[in-house]
Amino acid sequence: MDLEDRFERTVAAEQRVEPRDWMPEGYRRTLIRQIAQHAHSEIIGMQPEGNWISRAPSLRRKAILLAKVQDEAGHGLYLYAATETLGADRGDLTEKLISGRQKYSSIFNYPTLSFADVGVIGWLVDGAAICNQVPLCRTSYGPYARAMIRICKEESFHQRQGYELLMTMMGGTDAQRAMVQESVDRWWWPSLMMFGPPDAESSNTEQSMKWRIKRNTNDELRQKFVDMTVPQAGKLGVALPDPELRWNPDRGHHDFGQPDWDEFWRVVGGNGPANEQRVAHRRKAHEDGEWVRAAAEAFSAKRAAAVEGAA
Amino acid sequence: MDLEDRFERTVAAEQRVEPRDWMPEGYRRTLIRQIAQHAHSEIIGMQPEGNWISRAPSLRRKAILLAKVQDEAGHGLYLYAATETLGADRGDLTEKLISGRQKYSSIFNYPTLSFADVGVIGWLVDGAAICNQVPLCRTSYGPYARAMIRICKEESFHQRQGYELLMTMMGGTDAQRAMVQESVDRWWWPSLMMFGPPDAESSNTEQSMKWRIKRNTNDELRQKFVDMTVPQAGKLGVALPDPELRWNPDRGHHDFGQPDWDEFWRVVGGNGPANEQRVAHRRKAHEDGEWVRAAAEAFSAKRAAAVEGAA
Amino acid sequence: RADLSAYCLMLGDDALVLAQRLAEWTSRAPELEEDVALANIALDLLGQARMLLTRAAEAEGAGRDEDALAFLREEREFRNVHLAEIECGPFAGGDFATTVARLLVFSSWRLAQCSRLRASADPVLAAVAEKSVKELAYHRDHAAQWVVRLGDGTGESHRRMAAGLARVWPYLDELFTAHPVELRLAGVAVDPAGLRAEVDGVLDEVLAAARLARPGDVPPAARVNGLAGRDGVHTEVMGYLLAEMQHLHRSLPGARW
Amino acid sequence: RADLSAYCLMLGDDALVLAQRLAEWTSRAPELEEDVALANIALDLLGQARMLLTRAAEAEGAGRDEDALAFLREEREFRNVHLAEIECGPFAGGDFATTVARLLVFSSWRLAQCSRLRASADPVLAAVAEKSVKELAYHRDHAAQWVVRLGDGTGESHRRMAAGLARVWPYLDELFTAHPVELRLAGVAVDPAGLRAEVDGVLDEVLAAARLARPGDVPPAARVNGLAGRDGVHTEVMGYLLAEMQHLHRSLPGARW
Repeated sequence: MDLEDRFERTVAAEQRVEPRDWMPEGYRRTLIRQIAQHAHSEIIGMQPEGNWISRAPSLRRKAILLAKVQDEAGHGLYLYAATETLGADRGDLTEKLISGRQKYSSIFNYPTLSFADVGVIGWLVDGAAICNQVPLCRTSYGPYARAMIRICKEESFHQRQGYELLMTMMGGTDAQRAMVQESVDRWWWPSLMMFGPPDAESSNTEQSMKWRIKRNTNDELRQKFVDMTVPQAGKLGVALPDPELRWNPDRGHHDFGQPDWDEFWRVVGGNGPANEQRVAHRRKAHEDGEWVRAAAEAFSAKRAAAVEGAA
Repeated sequence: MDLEDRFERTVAAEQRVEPRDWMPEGYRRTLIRQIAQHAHSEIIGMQPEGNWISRAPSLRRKAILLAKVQDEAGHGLYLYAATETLGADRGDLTEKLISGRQKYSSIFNYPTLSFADVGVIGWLVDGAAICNQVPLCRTSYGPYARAMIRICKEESFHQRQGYELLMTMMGGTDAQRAMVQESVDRWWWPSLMMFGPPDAESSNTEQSMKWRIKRNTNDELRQKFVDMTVPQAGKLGVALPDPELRWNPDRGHHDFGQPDWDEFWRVVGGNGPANEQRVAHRRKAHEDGEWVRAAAEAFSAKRAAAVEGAA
Repeated sequence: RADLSAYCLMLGDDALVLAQRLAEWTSRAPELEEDVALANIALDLLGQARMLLTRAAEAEGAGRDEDALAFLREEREFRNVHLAEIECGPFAGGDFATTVARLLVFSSWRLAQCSRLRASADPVLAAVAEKSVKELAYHRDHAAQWVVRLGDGTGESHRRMAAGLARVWPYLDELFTAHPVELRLAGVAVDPAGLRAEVDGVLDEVLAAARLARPGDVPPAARVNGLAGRDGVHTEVMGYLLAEMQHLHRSLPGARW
Repeated sequence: RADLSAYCLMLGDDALVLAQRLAEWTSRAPELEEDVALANIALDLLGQARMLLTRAAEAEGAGRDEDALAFLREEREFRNVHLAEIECGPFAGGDFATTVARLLVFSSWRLAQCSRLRASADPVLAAVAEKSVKELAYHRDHAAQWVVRLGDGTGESHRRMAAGLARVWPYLDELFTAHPVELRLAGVAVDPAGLRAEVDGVLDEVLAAARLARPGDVPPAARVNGLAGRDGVHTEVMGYLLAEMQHLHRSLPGARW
């Protein structure tokens, strides 16, 4: 019990647990699942935005978008690496993703239907992700916390780029302004769902809070996001599609409506607009690449054997 | 020799040989090859024009083009049927096409690079085809002659539609006029090549003439095409890219330059701009459809057996 | 009149977009006879689309014509159901079985719709429907024959046919979901909810003849914020379809074709 | 100056079109590391394209910018070599081996070209070349490593790598065929005919390390009336590439991005 004790004290003191340290099996398993889901989200998240690279309307926007989607692949790589420090295997996690046994953020099960979606994803989706992730920069597991610090920095950059795209579009033609508003209308509610179900319906929160791998409740983070976003929408000149949204001076926060939680559970349950498409896309890329990975492995083995032979 | 005699007399008298009639083996073989090549040309010819169906710039032109390409499939069907009256097998001829053992008109090994090509193919390529084919309406083999009559009628219709498209485009914007001229520049020489090599270099002509399955020499037909086309080009307002082209009052014909016959032989030999692509496209369609044809056959067999069983 | 125009766009876009998809088979069909047949069906649908878009433009009264509507609208303004736009072959996302599965469902549904539309208070719609009914009956029978042949052909064709049906089945629900425009146009439009029984009956009959089971417990394709094709909210493939279809027209503004 | 503009377009279009092709791999690469690497290479080429198109626009002096050149030219005005535009995967027409075969050939050639261009009399071209050389050396090495790994990997990878090389080999000849513009710009441009020995040397070395034979007697891809990419005469896939790339830009004239 000495080890467990030390672990508990480390965590309670807001110190970092490192790969070499002893940790409870439940902590390890929960972390692997959480980090893997986050990694999967980065990888699946490449698709909705990647959908517009070939059609980006200016070369500058094409470069920005391509670089952003590339960063997401990079984030996926850090995060899979963090799970490996916990003893997970990337190939195994990938299998779980493409067979539907592990989830990713449901927001990526919505389609991108106009170039404004690229901006709105940067603004709202990355914005919500940052609200979720900033507290994780202080999470108890060292490699995860360090990955999150780097990721949050890049996400903030992406968020500013998304917002800047929307600002530019709102300063363009009427058709562009309409495109932005239409996109905001589609993404607002799914963005609010990114914080997960209302606290009353959320499970597993308590233990994760205690382990410092979750640091705020869903509703706290959702409120923070809304309070942060409303003035940005005003500055942009778009309406947020919620008739209940208004400042509540008593609470010092905005009141707002609830997303359609039935829809949320349907999408989480696998029946969103693009769930099948996203997983099938990932599966195809993985399967089409099988012979390449096998070749790379065979080649390394041959070269290693040659070095061995020479030695 | 009675049979052969009768055949010779029938042909010499410009009467029709029918499938039930005796015919020399060489006549049968030559005809099968000639008609099959013509059928293959219709089928491969669907590709260069089909390339623009999805992108046709008006719904009317989309409908006209789709109907035209459909007619080509229909022509292929009549012609394969004509070869079957000679004992050939369509599956066998298709195998010869997709394995490169039988040829099709080399003109279809050129790419279609603008929508003007649709008009120019109608005007020049169909025009040249008609020059080649009209005499074949009086060819000695009955089923072939009847197929040619029907095909020539439809080809004339296509030719008028192509010319009308070009007329409309020439009456449009400068960009459209430039597009038409650029297309004419690319297709003029390959169109002249459609009549085959100069008579001096052409083989097998004599026997085919005697059998009435070829009725004019390559150079005669080429001259006829040029004489017919020059005034049409003038009316259209396009330049034909041949500095030697001029009216020769002594001959009562136009003088004109020679195409690049080295290029002709390269393309015939398999190395044109799109030879591989065209054959690969056809091969893929055939192979992808294998399971469908097998299913249709299995189904017919089952139903036939059921009828048999019930009887 | 805005509603009439919107309704004609819905019906016209269904036909236009499916014609565009079917024409992709040109020079790629499993046999030449089928190349001819699919082109015929595409041509019929294209013809229907042209009459309907022309009527939509007239009803709109803004000086646009069929080409302005086909080539100069943005994705969000297209009103076709998702079933028409999804990829069912010959390229990624399908094969010939998926194509005939889609065609069977689509033409059974559109035939039921046009049969009723013959009694539309709008004389143009009624006339278009009259003409369409004959064409659609042929399309449906053609598709049904293939579904039966493939369902009762070889092991492979049975498996592919079942997969093709499973692929298109989630898009059925949208066909019977009324858009407010359809409900407001009583007497002119058809309420698609009323077509379900007839279409289900046809499909059941064909599937039985094909020895195929009706796809089991398939949830309907999800909507986005409750919106789908009739609201102009499409799937990700739609943008690529339009890019290809519209690019040349948009590239030469003011051109005559 | 018209020649300088045309020359910058040639080099810029090569980079732009290949960047567009490479970006198709995004979210489709055989492993995540390769997704990152291919995106990096595409970004480098896109960066080169932007500088070169900007220079072309300046030299032209008609008030156009990089976006007008990328999005508002017609196919016939694009001056890239065919090697950049052909489909080498991830979609039809290729696979990862074909993609690295193209990348090896393209980057070896462009590296040889840019090495010499550092001495161009045009200071902007010289500066772009200076920057590009570093990037292209990385691209070439990356491609070479894959060619060696796949050539000397498994039986399947060897077979695919050989097929990939055979697919791109007919497009080599065009790379070394000078366009009149290149010949007229002595001192500013590089005569590509002079690059052949160097590029051949690189390719031979890589193929030897990969235990792959140089593709045998492959005739060069045919030209149309003697014309090819540098003259704006492309292959049939080019129109589809441009339709996708340009559609949105053309759909919203006057928009700000």
